[in-house]
Amino acid sequence: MPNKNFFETNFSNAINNALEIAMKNDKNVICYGLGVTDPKGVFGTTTGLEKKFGKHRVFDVPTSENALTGIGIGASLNNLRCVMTHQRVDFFLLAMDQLVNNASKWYYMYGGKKSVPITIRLIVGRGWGQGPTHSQNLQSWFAHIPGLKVVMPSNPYDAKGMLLSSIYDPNPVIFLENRWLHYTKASIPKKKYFVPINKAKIVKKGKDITIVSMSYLTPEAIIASKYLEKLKISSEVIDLRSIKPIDFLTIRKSIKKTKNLLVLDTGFKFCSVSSEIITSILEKNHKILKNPPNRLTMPDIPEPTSFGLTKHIYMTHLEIISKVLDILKINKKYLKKLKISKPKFHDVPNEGFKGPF
Amino acid sequence: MPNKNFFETNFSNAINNALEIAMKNDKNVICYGLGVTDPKGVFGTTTGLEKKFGKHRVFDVPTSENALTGIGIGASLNNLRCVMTHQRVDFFLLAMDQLVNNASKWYYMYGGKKSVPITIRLIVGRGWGQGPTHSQNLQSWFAHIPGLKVVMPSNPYDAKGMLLSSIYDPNPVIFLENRWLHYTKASIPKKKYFVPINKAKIVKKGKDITIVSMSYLTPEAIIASKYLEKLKISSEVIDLRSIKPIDFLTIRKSIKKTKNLLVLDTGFKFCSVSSEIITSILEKNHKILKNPPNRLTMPDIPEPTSFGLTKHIYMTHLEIISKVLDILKINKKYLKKLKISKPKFHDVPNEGFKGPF
Amino acid sequence: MKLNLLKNIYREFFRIRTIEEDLAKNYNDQKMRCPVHLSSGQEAVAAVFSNIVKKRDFAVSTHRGHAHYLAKGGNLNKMIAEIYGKEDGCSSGKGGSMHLIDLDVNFMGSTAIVGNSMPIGVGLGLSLKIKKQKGLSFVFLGDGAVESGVFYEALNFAAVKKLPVIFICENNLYSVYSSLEVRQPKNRKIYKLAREIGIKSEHCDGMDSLKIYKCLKRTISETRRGKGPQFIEFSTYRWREHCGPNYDNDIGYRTLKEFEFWKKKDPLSKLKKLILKKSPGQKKSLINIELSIKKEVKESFQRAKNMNFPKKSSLFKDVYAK
Amino acid sequence: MKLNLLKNIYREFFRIRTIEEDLAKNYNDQKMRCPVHLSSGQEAVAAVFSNIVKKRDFAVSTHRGHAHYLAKGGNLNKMIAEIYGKEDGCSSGKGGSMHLIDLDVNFMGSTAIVGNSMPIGVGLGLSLKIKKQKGLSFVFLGDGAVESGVFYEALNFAAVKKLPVIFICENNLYSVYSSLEVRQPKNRKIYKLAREIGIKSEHCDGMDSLKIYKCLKRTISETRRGKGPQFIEFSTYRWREHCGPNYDNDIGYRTLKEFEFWKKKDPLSKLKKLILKKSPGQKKSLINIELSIKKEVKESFQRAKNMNFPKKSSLFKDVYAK
Ligand SMILES: Cc1ncc(C[n+]2csc(CCOP(=O)(O)OP(=O)(O)O)c2C)c(N)n1
Ligand SMILES: Cc1ncc(C[n+]2csc(CCOP(=O)(O)OP(=O)(O)O)c2C)c(N)n1
Ligand SMILES: [Mg+2]
Ligand SMILES: [Mg+2]
Repeated sequence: MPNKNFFETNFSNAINNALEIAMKNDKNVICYGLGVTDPKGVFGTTTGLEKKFGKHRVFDVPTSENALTGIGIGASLNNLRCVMTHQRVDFFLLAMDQLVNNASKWYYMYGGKKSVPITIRLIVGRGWGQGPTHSQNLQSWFAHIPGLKVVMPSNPYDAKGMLLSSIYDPNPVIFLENRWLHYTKASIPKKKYFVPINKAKIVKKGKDITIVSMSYLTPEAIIASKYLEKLKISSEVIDLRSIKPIDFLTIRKSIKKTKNLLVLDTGFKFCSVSSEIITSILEKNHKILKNPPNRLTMPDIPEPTSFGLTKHIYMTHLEIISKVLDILKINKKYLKKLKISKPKFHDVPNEGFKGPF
Repeated sequence: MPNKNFFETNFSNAINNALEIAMKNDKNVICYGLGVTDPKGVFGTTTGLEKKFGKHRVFDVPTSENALTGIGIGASLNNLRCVMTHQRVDFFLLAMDQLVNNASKWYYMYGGKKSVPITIRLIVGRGWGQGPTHSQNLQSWFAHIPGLKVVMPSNPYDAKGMLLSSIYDPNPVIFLENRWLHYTKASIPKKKYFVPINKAKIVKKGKDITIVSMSYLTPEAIIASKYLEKLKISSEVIDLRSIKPIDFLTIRKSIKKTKNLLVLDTGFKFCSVSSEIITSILEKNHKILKNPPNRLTMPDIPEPTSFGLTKHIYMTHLEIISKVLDILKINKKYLKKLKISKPKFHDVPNEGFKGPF
Repeated sequence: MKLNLLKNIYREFFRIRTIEEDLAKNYNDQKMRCPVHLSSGQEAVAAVFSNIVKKRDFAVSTHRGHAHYLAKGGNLNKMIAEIYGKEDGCSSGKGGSMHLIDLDVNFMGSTAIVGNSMPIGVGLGLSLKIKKQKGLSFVFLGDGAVESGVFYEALNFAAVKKLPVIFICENNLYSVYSSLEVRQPKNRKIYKLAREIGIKSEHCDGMDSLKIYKCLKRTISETRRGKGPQFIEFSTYRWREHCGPNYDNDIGYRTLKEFEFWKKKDPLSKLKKLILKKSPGQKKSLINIELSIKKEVKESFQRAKNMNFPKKSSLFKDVYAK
Repeated sequence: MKLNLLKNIYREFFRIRTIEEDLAKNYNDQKMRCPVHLSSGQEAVAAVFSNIVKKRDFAVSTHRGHAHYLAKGGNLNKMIAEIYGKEDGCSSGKGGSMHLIDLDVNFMGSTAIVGNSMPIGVGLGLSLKIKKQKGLSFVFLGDGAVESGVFYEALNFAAVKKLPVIFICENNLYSVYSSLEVRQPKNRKIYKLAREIGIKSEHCDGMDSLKIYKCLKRTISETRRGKGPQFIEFSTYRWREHCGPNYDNDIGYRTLKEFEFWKKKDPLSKLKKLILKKSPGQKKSLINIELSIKKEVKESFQRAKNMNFPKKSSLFKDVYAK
């Protein structure tokens, strides 16, 4: 029997639901960004909000990414809570001055006088030829800057709970949504709830290896973990959820047990979250691992557009399984035995997806 | 007897000299940025160039950091070689769209048709209350982006040789100059010479510990190394010079010998060059170190303005020595024996410095 | 205007239209696996431009750049191959529809970030001036780009330095699904704004090939004679959805009435009528032009479909130039 | 104008001038260890503004923000302490001269990156409109900020949303050592540009307190009555070097003649003359005002010098709000 306190929904609707709850509970919450009131409602995440809360609180804007970030900061200084949305992370590169020189430092540089409770939703493009400037995963950049919080929920439950936490957090929070996760489904509570911005989640228990993961790689890691079970390899999957602050405690506890570490990162490799995790673990205890630490990331190249090229770099459970076997020095022939079939199209979130964006 | 092929100079004049040589040798080299033709000539680095090469090739500009980066890209597409200058890294945050979405990807995203040979000189502020938005060291950001090269020379010789390499490099190069290094002196060749953008330099040989360093921390590491000798500790100091690409070969070779590693980084810690170095070393061989790897960086806080606060975070040879003793588990009482005196003012590059900028 | 010129414009126009419409037709095969932004309806400016611009001139464009690439003389086969993600695409499959380039004709690049090719075009203009090269730099932009700070910075610099740059703004009233009123102040005239920034500037009907010709011809020849940068705002309208192959008059951000008002202005059929009125004997000739273009375009698609994807080894190639 | 008002303006003006000049005098002690950008010569706008603005109004400013902070009612002792890097500074020593704040009087911050407080002021204006709060948001800027894209984006948004924002541009002819001609097109009128962006806009002599008063009074009351954003460009001039305590007429970027031309306009002495002409009996009163200000300022410096630096523990405090 379905629980009447829960509802079946997808990630984008969970975002929409969180926004609705926040706006209903607090009239100081406002929501703006290119297209938030248009017929597509930013992949459905903002659909209906203008009607419910009025055009003063929910509005479309000019293509002025930098100023709009500053405008959000200014509004927040008068105690509004702004949720700003960008359809791609890449567009937000125009706003680094406002983000880094103002938002991230405001609280500190004026001696704790006034903080900037602004939530910046950034959608990460993936697949269907998004190409070099519509697919960047820049969590490592944001995480590098003191004063910012960075979250990357991997499922509808966390999406709602973390968006609510972000909106009520007194600091600027970068809320990264992978485009493909918008389609993922789950049954989540109807009511308001918060997922804290400092706790990773062990999404699968295990004892042979720790897989630290984020965003769309978490569902893949879970699938990988299940396949690995068939080979009697018990992996523990940790979904970071929060990239900054990062929950090193949970990671460390897990590694103490498994003595093996694979870090998955959706972004470029050099100077990344994956580098930070491995270094932070090993500088405390450099002998903790049985085998060398390892990481799977997007390669250090701009992402090409061609279907024929992305297919070589889009990571799924297959690459994760293969890497785990490498780390544990297990013969690759077992991989074949798993008979994992690749989906026909690596560049779509699901079979129904037909483009164009 | 002084060598007539060399001249005694400082870092900023070495930059000026490199620019002059490049502009004399190649009429396609141009040089622009806020203040390049003003009486101060960007700390002397551009003084006299306008007179020598004319106002078409050397010019002051509007405060339009983003467009000017794109303008440099465009000019370079017609085979000019632009050297753009910003008086502070922090101002360049306005230009991240042009840098990351255009310059870094241009060669790749058009299939290798046309590269962008632009050199971007960014001066890093330090001391005299530069504060949160005039002191950022963002090498880790730049290094994260595929397609960019990043250099941080630590002395006049490398400054000249690397600037010439940068100007003639067919790729966009971020050339980071620490403000304090402008005053450092050396005797350098008069003629044109190149320091390659992919080789670190062992500036002091040693066998007990490898200290990897960059920019203004290199002179400090050299001093530290000399003091450590008095304690019979032999440290090998590697000056990175080039941050991307990074010369892992030299680092690895050194660590193989010393089995100990301290990384110095002038920037924030989280997701930084220091994280990358430690992870990259240990993922190849996680048992190579005798003691845990360690790093000294600026703390993960915005840099405060007050003299009374920066004094606690400005790193010198003292902190480096102390950290080395920690790593090698040597009693700190030896530190006292060295009787190292701190300079009266931690916030100036030299005694003659009187502000205001 | 001479008949020959009119026919040349018609040829270019019909060709661009055919290509865009064939992209739309073929898109649902799911073989072009990248976003495409079609110009159908608003190609007149490009078609006319094509007959005035010189090969030595530079041009840069936007996400909606097919027409400009073609009008500048860009290679059709390479463009279609690029959109199909193929090895022989103009950007080797790495850039897709939004990143076109053809150095043989000085089309220096279209980019996918709103506004960010503008300073690049200005930089090209600067290089012309510094190198004392002949030629102009053309910068195509939409009405949405006008909201980006870089628009202003780019124009300001072009004005300060008096660069040989011509900005061609195609104001099609929309940025994605957003109408001008939520993005720009009421009564804003983009061309007047450009003028106040310091650039000679005017407005022109972008649905009338003759007016476009007159305007571009004068403007371009002025700038060629060293009169400095210029800005032209063309009123126009896109027929299909912002991104993708379909019509989207049903989703509610614009009215069918508005669409039909603009559709009726179709400058392609107007131009055809004009030619036939001027010289009814041209009917056959026009049909021949149309047939040969249709054939060319069809073959181009066929060829692109049969091409290879880039080799895996090219993935790590060209991150850095040597 | 009423004598009382004139005297109030004079008081404010004299106070700001005294503070800036005392900063210059004391700077060479090497105890203020941060860059300072003084307003000496161009304080008239701030002094008059101070007598019109209400406490509930917001204001933001730039690197050259002392005068605006003070004019908005900012606490003097806390400002001087901040410049000395002391614990009790308005930003607890973390921000220095370029990062001033006083929430008690709604001075919401001055920032060190050219142009980047402008959208913040616009956001404050937006919040007033959304919350239906009374009050205005004032944005101070220099002529250099006009070259930054964010200037244009901020004005555009204020115009689209008709926000209660007033932009006050102090055009002092220079950005650091760069004159307008290398930065903006010849014949550019900043106020006309703002007008074309969509904002009611005018120019005013910034060296004449009476004209400033008339202009600000009218503009502000219009915007208070809901007439939307406004922009005012004031012509003015800074006396001392761009950054630091000295004069720099010797280094060559401006002529002594120009400096003296502007110096002669000194609006402070002009105002004093005007008051005394109107009412010669005020001499004593003005002297008393001057003396008491001098005393206040002197004490403020004394106090700041004797204060403590922030504790080490505060270093890691306030990176994140709880
Ligand atoms: C900086 C940035 N913001 C947002 C987008 C998303 N976007 C893609 S096309 C477009 C519309 C731009 O409108 P306009 O310049 O009028 O061009 P049109 O599509 O009408 O040809 C937008 C907003 C983007 N690509 N870049
Ligand atoms: C984005 C940015 N670019 C450059 C600078 C360096 N800078 C500091 S003050 C200044 C002058 C700005 O001129 P203006 O706006 O006219 O103000 P004024 O100093 O004349 O009061 C400049 C260029 C900066 N702080 N920020
Ligand atoms: Mg448009
Ligand atoms: Mg100025």
